This record gives sequence, structure tokens and C-alpha cells, in this order.
Amino acid sequence: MADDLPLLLGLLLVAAAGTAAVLVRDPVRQSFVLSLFGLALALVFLLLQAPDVALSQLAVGSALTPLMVLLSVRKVRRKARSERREEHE
Amino acid sequence: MARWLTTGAELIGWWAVLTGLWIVLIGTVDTLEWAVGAGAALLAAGAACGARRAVDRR
Amino acid sequence: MSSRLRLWVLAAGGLGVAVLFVLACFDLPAFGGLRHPYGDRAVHAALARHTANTVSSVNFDQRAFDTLGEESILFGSVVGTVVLLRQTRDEGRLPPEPATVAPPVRRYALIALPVTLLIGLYVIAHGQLSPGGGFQGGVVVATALHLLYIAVDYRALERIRPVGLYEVADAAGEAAYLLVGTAALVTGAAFLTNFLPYGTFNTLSSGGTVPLLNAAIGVEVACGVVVLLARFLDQAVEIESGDRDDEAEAGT
Amino acid sequence: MSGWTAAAAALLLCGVAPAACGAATGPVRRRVPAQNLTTTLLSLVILLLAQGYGRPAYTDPALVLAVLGPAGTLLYVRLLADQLAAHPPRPRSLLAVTALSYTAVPAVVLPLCVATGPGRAMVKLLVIGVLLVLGSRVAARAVTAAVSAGHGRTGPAEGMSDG
Repeated sequence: MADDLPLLLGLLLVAAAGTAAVLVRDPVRQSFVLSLFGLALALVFLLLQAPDVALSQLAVGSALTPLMVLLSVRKVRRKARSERREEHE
Repeated sequence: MARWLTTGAELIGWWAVLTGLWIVLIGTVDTLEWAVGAGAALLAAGAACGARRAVDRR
Repeated sequence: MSSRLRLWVLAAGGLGVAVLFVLACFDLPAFGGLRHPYGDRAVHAALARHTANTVSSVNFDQRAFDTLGEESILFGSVVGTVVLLRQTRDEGRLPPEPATVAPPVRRYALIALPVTLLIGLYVIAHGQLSPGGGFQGGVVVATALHLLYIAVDYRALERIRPVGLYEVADAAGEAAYLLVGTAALVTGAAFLTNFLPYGTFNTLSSGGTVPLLNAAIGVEVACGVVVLLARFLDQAVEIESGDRDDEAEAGT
Repeated sequence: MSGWTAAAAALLLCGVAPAACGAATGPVRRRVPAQNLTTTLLSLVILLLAQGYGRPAYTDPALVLAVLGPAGTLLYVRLLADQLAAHPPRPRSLLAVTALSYTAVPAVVLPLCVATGPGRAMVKLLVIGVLLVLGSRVAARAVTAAVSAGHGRTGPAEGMSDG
């Protein structure tokens, strides 16, 4: 049991982060939760002796995914604002 | 001429540091590791110089 | 169909799936057990081919054809993104303004960029020895270049990122994988057979074609991610739909 | 369970979990420093696990996280600069987060170095430690700079989001 303690903690983290990623609605906040979810998953992969998968998850999840999410949010908001303004005119 | 010298010195400095870093990262050291490490470090050193110039010319 | 009836149908379906799921879970082998028939065979095959990292041996040797499929998915999605996010006729392009950056952050970026790049190359080159490989290292290399956007500004990134070259290199990486596979045909073996000498165990030259395929994937992934992010960045920073006066009031 | 694994579990429970909670909830001004702290501490957990399992190769994920974690934080600072400038974090809490990383990194890396013994593996551990310290330092500096630039700013700058 004591040997499984880190794994248990990791799985709890994954469950909590995954639930939070679903429940959070705002994309900007979601990008934070998503990156945390990625970190928790990487930890679990490492604890299950799969460092290759953990490395993939870290590489993609820590900078690349949040960057793409935030850039998309930025583009969409900019577009929405200019469309709102066109309606005003 | 002086600009070439500074650029060259910067490149060689980065190259030496990064080759050292490569040797620190790897497990067993052999000739091929040195060669591949030196090549990779040269690439990274080129990127370092390019990035510095891109930032300065901004 | 009324909404109440629909709910009942959903509940019945959900219940059925739940029962089957629980029954299936009882039949699963125990978590982390001692018997791994496939794992034992994969490790045996990896050691026979002098590849220290079994996962790399599975990905790039024993099931290299699957990896070709995965690589092509990434390649295809990058091409699709390039087409979808291209600049359309009614969109204008505005050169990005320089951003104000704190000197310590800029200095960190200039130091971290080559270090991150080298770590990415290390991960690619040592895929057959330690955890990592072309995909992981390629993503790290691409992230390293984008430190210039993250910590400096987009104009600095554009200076060291000729997108056309990266597009060519992306295709070249994809082609190199296929060529290594075809080279096996020339020697008379099947497509993507590990035809090179296996080398000494636990050295950089071990694993036959595994390091070559890793390098091909590394080039393809790094350049693919750079091209992908270039399209996203163009859309988010440079390309403007409609007329350009709006942006003067941005940030309000 | 070896002492190293126990230390990793303790750091996970008392360090990473609260930091992750801070990064997952609350305003952006708390999330950004907490995200940086989470990556730093998780990198240390991975180092401890590598020692606990006796697998030196497991330090590679920690190395990658040590360079990509600060990149992630800088990216949040860059794209959410407006929100950070509108509601800046208290300098004291920022300082506390940085101080926590400064103490946690040597407290984990130095014992690991002693256990590894002199050699290239030890230098690698030290490199990871230096990268972690540099990363948390620059993250705090970037947040402070974004806040002050936001206050002194008149027109919109290129990197600012309009959250």
C-alpha cells in the first residue's frame, strides 16, 4: 500500500484536474487547468514506468497546447470585437 | 572586420559551452557522441547568435 | 419523440453501458501484474536488435509502419491547418508592433533558447538509448524557437523563422522516413525493415535504422509545429479581417 | 518504499497539490505564479522519483520540464498581460512564491547530488537545479515587468491580449 501512495496521489490529481477541465467554461481559465491536467498525466505516466509517454505529454502540454489555445482565444475575441463595432456603425 | 570577429567569438563561445552541456547530459562518452554533440551544439550556437541579432535589430 | 421519452431512452442506454463496463472491468487482468506476454516479447526483440529503449524499438523498428501512419497524420493536419488559416482575400495584413520587454526576460530568452534547442536535439539523438525520441525532441526544438515570440516579440521570431524553409524541411522529414523504409526494399527486405548493422548495445550508433528514423521524425515534427504555430500566430497577430481602423482602439 | 520515493510523495502532497489548486482556481494574478511553482515542484518530484526508482534516465523529463515550464509561464504572462496589469498580484505573494522555489530547489537537488556522488550525473542535476532557479526568477520578473508596463502604457502594444 505504501508503495502505491505516489501513484494514488497522482491518480487523484488526474481525476481532480480532469473534472476541473470539464467544469471550467472560460477558455482562458481552461488553458491553465488543461496544462495542469497534462502535468498530472505526465506524473502518472512516469509513476507507471512509461517515461517516453510522460515526456511526450510534458513536451506538448506545458507550452504548446496553452499557446495554441490562447492564440485562438485572442483571434476570436479580436474578430468578435470588430464585428460588434461594425454592427454599431 | 571587427564585427566578423565578435560574431565568430560569440559563435565559438556558445559552441564550446553547449558542447560541454551535451557531454554533461549524455551517459557514456565515445567519439561518435563527441561528433554528434559538437554538431548539435554548432546548430544551437548558430541559433543563439541568430536570435541575439534578431533581438538587437528589432 | 417527447423529451421525457428521450430521457428514458438515454437512461436505459446509459444503464446498459454501465453494466457492460462493470462486467468488463471484472475481467481485466490485475493492475500492474507480473505477466506481460506482449511486453516480454517486445523487450526480447528490442534487446536482440541492440536497442536499449524498448519503446523506441517498438515504435521505429517492430511497428515502424504504424509510426509512418502517425507521422502522416501530423503532416496532414499541418497541411490542413495551413490551408484553413491562410490569408483570405478580404483580410489585410498589419506588421506587428514591437512589444516592450523587460531586459532580464529578454536575457533569459537569449540564454534559454540555445539550451532548450540543445536539450531537444539531445532528446532526438538519444531516442534509442533513453526516454524520448523524434516526436518529443521535435516539440521541444519548436518550443525553443518560440521563446523569441514569448519573451521578446513577433518581429524577432519572424527574423529567424523563414516559414518557407520550414515547410520544405517538414516535407523532407516526411520523405526521409519513407526513403529509409524504401532503402530496406533495395536490400531485398520488406518495407521499413531494420536493415542496418545493429551496432554496440547502449551506444549512439546502436539500433540500426532507429536513430535515422528518429532524426527524420524529429525534423518533421519540429518543422511541422513551427509551420502550424506560424499560421496561428499570423492569424492572432498580423492578419486582420475588415478595415484596419478598429485596431486603434484595441485594448479598451 | 525508499526514502526518496517517500520524499517525492510528501512533496507531491504538500507542494504540488496546493500549488496546482492555486493555479486551477481564482484570478489570473494568482494562477500565473502558481503555475510556475507547480512546474518547478513537479520537476523536483520527478528528480526524487528518478533517484527512488534508481533510474537515472528518468531525470530527462525533469530536464525538459525545467526548460518548458518557465516557457509556459512566460507565455501566460505575454498573452494575459492585460489581465495581470489590471489586477496585479501583490508583490509580497510573488516574493513568497519565488522564495519557496529558491528554498525547495536546493533542498531537493543538493541531497540528490550527495547521493549521486561526483561525476557528470551530478553536474546534470546541478544544471537542472540552476535552470529551475533561473526559470522561477525570470517568471517573477516577467510578471512584475508586465504589471509596470501595463501601468505606464498609453496605447495598445502588440503582445497584449484584450481579456
